[in-house]
Amino acid sequence: MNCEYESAFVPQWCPGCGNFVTLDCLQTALCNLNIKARDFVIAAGIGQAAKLGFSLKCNLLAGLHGRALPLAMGLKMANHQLKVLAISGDGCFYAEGGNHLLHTARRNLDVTMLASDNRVFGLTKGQAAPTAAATFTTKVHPEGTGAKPLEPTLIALSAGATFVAKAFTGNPEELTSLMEKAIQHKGFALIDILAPCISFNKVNTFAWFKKRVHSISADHDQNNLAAAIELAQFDPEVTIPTGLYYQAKKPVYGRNKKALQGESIAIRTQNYKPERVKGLFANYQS
Amino acid sequence: MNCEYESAFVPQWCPGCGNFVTLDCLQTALCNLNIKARDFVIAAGIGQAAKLGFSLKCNLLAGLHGRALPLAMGLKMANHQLKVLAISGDGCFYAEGGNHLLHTARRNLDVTMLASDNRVFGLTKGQAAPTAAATFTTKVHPEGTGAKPLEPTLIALSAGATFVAKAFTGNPEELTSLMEKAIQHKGFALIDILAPCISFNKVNTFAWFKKRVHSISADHDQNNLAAAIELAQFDPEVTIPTGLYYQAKKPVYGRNKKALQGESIAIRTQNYKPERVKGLFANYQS
Amino acid sequence: MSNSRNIVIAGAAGQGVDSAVALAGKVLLKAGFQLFITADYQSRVRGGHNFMRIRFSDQPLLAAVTSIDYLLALNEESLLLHLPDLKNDGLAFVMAADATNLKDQRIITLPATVGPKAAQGTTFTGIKLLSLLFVKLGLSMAIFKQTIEREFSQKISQALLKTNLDTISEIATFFAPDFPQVLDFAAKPEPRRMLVNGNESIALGMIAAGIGVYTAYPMTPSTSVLNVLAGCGPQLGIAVEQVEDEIAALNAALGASYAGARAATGSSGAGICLMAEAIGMAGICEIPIVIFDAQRSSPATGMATRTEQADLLFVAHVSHGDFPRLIIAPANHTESFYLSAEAFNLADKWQIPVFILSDQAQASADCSVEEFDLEKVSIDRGVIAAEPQSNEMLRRYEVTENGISARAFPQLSQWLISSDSHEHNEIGQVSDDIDNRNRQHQKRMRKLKYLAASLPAPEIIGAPADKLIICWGSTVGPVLEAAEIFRAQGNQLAVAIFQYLYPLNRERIEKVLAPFNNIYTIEGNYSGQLGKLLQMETSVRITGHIGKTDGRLFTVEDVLQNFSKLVGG
Amino acid sequence: MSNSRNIVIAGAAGQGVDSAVALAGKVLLKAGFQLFITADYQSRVRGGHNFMRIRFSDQPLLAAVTSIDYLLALNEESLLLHLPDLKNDGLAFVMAADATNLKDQRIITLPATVGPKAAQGTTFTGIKLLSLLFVKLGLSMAIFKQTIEREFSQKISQALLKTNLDTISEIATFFAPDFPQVLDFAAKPEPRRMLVNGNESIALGMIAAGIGVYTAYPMTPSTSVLNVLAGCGPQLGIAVEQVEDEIAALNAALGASYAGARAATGSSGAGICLMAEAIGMAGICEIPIVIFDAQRSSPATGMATRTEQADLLFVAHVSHGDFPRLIIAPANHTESFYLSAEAFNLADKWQIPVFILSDQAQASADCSVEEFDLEKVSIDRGVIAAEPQSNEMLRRYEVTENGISARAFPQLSQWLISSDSHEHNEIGQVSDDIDNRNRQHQKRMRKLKYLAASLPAPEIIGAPADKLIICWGSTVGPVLEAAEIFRAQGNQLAVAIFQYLYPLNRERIEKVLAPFNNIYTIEGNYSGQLGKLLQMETSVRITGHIGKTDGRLFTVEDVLQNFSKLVGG
Ligand SMILES: Cc1ncc(C[n+]2csc(CCOP(=O)(O)OP(=O)(O)O)c2C)c(N)n1
Ligand SMILES: Cc1ncc(C[n+]2csc(CCOP(=O)(O)OP(=O)(O)O)c2C)c(N)n1
Ligand code: SF4
Ligand code: SF4
Ligand SMILES: [Mg+2]
Ligand SMILES: [Mg+2]
Repeated sequence: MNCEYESAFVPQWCPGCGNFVTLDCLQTALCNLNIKARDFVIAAGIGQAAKLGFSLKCNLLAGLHGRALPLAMGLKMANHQLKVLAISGDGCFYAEGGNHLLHTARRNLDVTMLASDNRVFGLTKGQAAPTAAATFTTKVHPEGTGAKPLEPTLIALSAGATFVAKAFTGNPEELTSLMEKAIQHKGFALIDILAPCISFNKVNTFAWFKKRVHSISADHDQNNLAAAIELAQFDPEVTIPTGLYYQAKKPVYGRNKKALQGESIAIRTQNYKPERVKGLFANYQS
Repeated sequence: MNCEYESAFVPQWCPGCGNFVTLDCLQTALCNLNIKARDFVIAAGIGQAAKLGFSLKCNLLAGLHGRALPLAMGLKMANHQLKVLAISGDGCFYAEGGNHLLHTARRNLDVTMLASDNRVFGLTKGQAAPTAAATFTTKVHPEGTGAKPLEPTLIALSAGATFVAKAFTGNPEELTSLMEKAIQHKGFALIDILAPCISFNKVNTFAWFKKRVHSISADHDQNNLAAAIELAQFDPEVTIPTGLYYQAKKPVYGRNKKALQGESIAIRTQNYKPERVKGLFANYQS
Repeated sequence: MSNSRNIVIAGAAGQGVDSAVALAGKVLLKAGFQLFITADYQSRVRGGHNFMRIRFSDQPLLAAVTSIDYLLALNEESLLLHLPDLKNDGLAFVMAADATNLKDQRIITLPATVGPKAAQGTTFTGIKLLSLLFVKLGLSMAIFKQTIEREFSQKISQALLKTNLDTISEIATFFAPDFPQVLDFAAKPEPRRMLVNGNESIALGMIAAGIGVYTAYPMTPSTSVLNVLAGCGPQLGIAVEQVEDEIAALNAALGASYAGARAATGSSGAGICLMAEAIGMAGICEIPIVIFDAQRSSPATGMATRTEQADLLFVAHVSHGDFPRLIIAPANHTESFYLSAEAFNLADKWQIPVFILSDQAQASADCSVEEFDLEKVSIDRGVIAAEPQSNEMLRRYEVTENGISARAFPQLSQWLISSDSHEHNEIGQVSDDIDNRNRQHQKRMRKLKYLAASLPAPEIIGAPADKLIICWGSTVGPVLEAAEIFRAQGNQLAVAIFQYLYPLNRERIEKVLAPFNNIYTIEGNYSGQLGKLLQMETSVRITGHIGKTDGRLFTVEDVLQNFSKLVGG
Repeated sequence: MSNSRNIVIAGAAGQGVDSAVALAGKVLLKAGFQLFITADYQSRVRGGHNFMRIRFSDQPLLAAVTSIDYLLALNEESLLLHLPDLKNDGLAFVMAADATNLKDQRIITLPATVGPKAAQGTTFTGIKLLSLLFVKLGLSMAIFKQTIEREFSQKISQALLKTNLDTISEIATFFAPDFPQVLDFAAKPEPRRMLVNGNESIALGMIAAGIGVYTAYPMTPSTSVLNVLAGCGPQLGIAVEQVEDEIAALNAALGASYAGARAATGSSGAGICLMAEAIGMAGICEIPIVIFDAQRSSPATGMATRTEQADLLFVAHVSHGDFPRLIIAPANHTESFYLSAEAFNLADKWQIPVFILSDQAQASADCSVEEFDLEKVSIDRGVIAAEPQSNEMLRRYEVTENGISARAFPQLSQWLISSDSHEHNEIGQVSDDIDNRNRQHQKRMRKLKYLAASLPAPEIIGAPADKLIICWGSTVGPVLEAAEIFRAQGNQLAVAIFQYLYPLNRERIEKVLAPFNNIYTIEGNYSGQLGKLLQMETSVRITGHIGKTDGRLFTVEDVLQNFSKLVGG
């Protein structure tokens, strides 16, 4: 692939890490869609998955752990014409950043959220992610987490996301095609990407996922929210449907805001003059 | 009602505020269940609803805006024999505290969460709560919020709550009976209480809710999660089912933890001696 | 304090103290008086006890006073509570039924029967007592009526409006002939004069500066900035959002700033706490950002509707690690406008977080100010990178002598821009190389040094004197007025006003403070936070601190009392 | 530095530097040496360059040194990187293939052919080079083999274990006869001696103190405290939870403390930021809590696996408003144990948040210490209210002279207890009454005064001297050792060790620091944060600051170089 956003910076992941596939697929998707480097920004959190943006030659705002979505929110407020991708891991998006997922989804912010789901905190060496099974044991959870794993697709659907999908790095074609759709989607798009961590998750390995994933059957109605919510209620220890759960056309964030129509605020800012405040003075005069 | 937890402190709510009903119902429920004042703690957030605990003579930990559930978590870790009620408003629980709802629910912490849902921030004078309609206008949202309202019951069910109900202060009998059930339930119990704010929500008034609420039909299977999730997908502008959506017996938080069996840590702490560490030294010796 | 009068209107929450005061303020402004209006609210919507002070004069006012010239008590409790502060030659206005047990010549009671039939209820008490007062002051009833018509015609029924107007007429007729009391100062009408509270000044300053994005989560007493910006956002092209929490608020604002908008967020102490981590991100990412902190009573939830100046040491050191930041504290409502506008220039120039530190006392005080002069406001976005030939990674963190590296904005330029919350190299790639780290860290810290050196010295008023009083923010107004009185009483006392609280320009400060042997701080906090900062950063030593932590603003009398104690009087 | 040797083991991430070092540490401990082992990691799991230093001696060690006696390079890059630090009489051990281009007498190469057939691959490089080293040092191969058997028999196959053991034997036989080099110090075996890192000491101290609840969100370099407590929690009755974020972590810990457990949380700077608001809640609610901050490179994400001492000013002022808190910084691993235990007593006594300030350098350094003496640890829960006759609201915030009010725990007592994050009255009801506020605020702040007065003065070592060096935390070890050398070279220089960083006991500090004309700080930060605090809170003036911000710990040589500069040498 010879895209303008190819970077010299070699990813520092373990050889075999699922994130390599995600990176490849994303490059392919962006190339296929012919998206110019200057037209998109990656908002990243902190974690192994969040490092992806460093290996692309692109606009990157690599923020704090858990906060990729609020960054995306601000990017779109300042410039609603930017394509924005929020990229991080399951710890970042679903543990530290869980609140932002709920609220960014229900606002239907026009952002593509790529969540690397390895059911573990990779960067910090192997604690349970919210997607980990109740029986998953770690140094912190010698007795298992005891908690019901969070199913990101179900939460996102319940909160109001208008594009919800699950993918597996073992099926890069599907992942790439979902990425293309998600990036083209107008509204909040989540792809929860099963991307095994070979170093710290010895349970949910590539083979483990391979055995359990299956593409959604063709008769699933992708435009039916109730059906999608039903689909998302699977047992994550047994069988995991991949593909597009749901897509809908709904007003995106900012549609009701006059300030967010036409030219972006970032552009308009260049012409803002102090005099714009003048008209308000009358409100305070007698 | 002449209960031992009656307090001298008069609530400072506006006359007619829905919270008065909630307070009454809670006193009745606690009395009916014959729960001793020393055996329960209220963990409160900040907001009008959160002030409820000040009008009971009881153990009260009145914490920060958004943080009632983590306080409850700590209370149950230190003393898993306490009854814990987390009480606050929809801004507190679902905006500032949204992340804790997801995670406390999926841990199935044994706590009764009473959320006063007036679709508005009462204490701070009328901003939209996450439950407000997309068309709700306020000083902050002159063009409406534009966001899909968050449905707390759907989120809680999706996250793993094992008792989920909705009530309306216009039906105090139902509310009281739900409170009794919720308090007796072992596990995470949410009652989302429609408690109109007469001062700052001129849209979702008592009459407005009255017209839209209806008790769940008798043939709803309260032990069926999928059915409950279906039920929770109503249009909150049109029709709002009240009653018990779902109840299930699932292992509560701490069931897998040896430290949280038998006597509480709070009691055992009184006998902890420095010598308890001695046995670990060998791990570090040669 | 001579050329002013102080009206107090008091009652329960829900009785309409605030609307009576709003009305009175508008009337007095229109009549040509200068105003300083302050509120004392409890954190509840109904009941309890609230009161407001309306001080008016022919001169600009910057402080409230305790002693009352005119008391309008909407119920008996209010009358009893405030009579002790009524001057000997003051007057109290009250409905007859609320003063049955009191014999006090200063009390003027209004029989329930005066006024039109439709106004016999208690809801008209405010209008009635105001009418009484204005008659007494010899003010034009025409202005009063015009104001009511303008303010209420959209909001209430024609019938109700008429009842209001009739009430005014009947009371005026009833009392007018033998009643007027002549003020010893004259109104000086100036139609462009504005009546604004501190938050409104700040919001207007932000708008003048070209703000494009404001994200916040409501918190008293910061919310009115959010309200003002949200109100004019659609028309002026400002995207305003109430986000899910304060963490999102600052992170979103940082995203917006990175993308090219002038962006800000605001809250009070508790909300600033939640922004702590992202403040450090602004520091290392060098993203310009303005953070408005309307301080209130602390710690934690504190007293929600009360004031304090106790966030200073926190914001001066918030977020782990060393990085440059700037703290500006406007000393009055006029400065609130200009300094808020300037905050964005400084943020853009130095690419740092800039705090505007205000408090509940300023936020809720309405003050008359001369119309802001837009000639005095300029917009300076700082150093912007020249366009490259083609897409290239910007050396966003180029190491320069003054620490400032050129910016560019995604999509608005060919540059590709990487900003990173890790330590990073010049093009924004994560790096933990030793030399790179030292270069980048030193580059950032050099900005702090140059920034400090660029800041003005505090203004000194009343020198020469042996003793100096240091103050900032809402405390400046009452201190200046008290000091003037104190000096007029034959005492020596100088005052230093600090607007730039961090970093401190060590050289300039040491120089202007050198002549004083005893330096005291007066701050609305317990520990004397600015004094502590001065001791930390300069050779200045603080002799003593006069604090106030009860949540109420300093009045001129409060300060005067303390002055007397200082000089051992 | 004479009585010690410094081994460096270096290689890529994933090559097993850490397991080789762990093994070596155990062997040397068993053999009877004192140890100080430090790591230099990149934030990645594979690749990059990592190295660790194992310093050993017959004396207790508290610092790392730069110069290398024995270099074990697992690849060529590592050899080249570290050769410059190898002493003239040092030795480098390397596989023959990794040193083909180098002519250096100090390099000892191991032919690939030596060792059993099964160990020809690269995975055995660590064992091989260690064998070589231990033969060279004349250490007992038996101890080496025993250690391997004990550590690995559960983890690897019998065949693999045998290969390891055979490798040792073959290398020993191959080299032994003409190889041994005699150390000029002797091992002193002491079976109860422990090898712990700083975090392990802290966790053990917490356990000794009777911790019942620990809630945290993982963050380097604090996570190993979470791991230790979680590991023994089931057995010792400690409820440990990895919660959803740091906000939940501290709030949950506060809930647990209110309910009667000794509770703590821990994180690094970014996580402490998120706790800021709840720290203020602990302040106003007067809930005892211990907060462990393992500092790392800053600001924001900084360099995730690197050290810094730059959180001090932040935690000293974190959360808006004035309230008492305590900051303790153990200066070595032994203190980490005792002071962590004591932190809980002080938290309970004063009912305040107590910070244990450590850093990545301490967290990841393994140090040999004498077994902790439990006679020196006591548990004191502070003032507990006497039982009432029946259920009654506790006067939880009774105003007392020293500011401390008695506690009780729900359900464990008949008392009903209300704790409130607002300003509150004595029974914990929200209140914004003026007098109540003043009483409660002053009561809290009196605790700070009495607490400060109760704290010990810093220890001064090396007086009399004209110059004094102030240090704390991980910097103390290298400073003390460097100062000793420096004095032995004929210079005068005293050192002050601070363990209690906030509040500062002004009187005692001024007294013990008075004899020194020039006071310098050495801290792992840019701005000299303890020095700044001292200037703020005392009359002490700091002459100069020696900082380090590159994320690497101070070695003895680093400090010595700076000393020479100070005396203008
Ligand atoms: C506020 C804060 N808390 C904790 C951390 C430490 N931290 C960095 S990444 C991470 C979790 C990584 O897990 P995940 O998001 O699943 O990413 P992965 O490495 O698995 O791709 C944590 C806890 C941090 N950087 N900031
Ligand atoms: C960290 C923080 N942010 C904001 C606030 C201000 N605040 C107090 S209550 C409240 C919202 C109240 O709404 P809700 O929770 O719905 O309660 P209600 O008053 O409607 O019962 C807000 C925003 C605060 N106290 N702390
Ligand atoms: S630790 Fe896991 S997530 Fe991180 S790079 Fe290695 S395989 Fe990938
Ligand atoms: S403002 Fe609304 S929520 Fe608050 S007390 Fe009044 S009615 Fe109740
Ligand atoms: Mg992960
Ligand atoms: Mg509400």
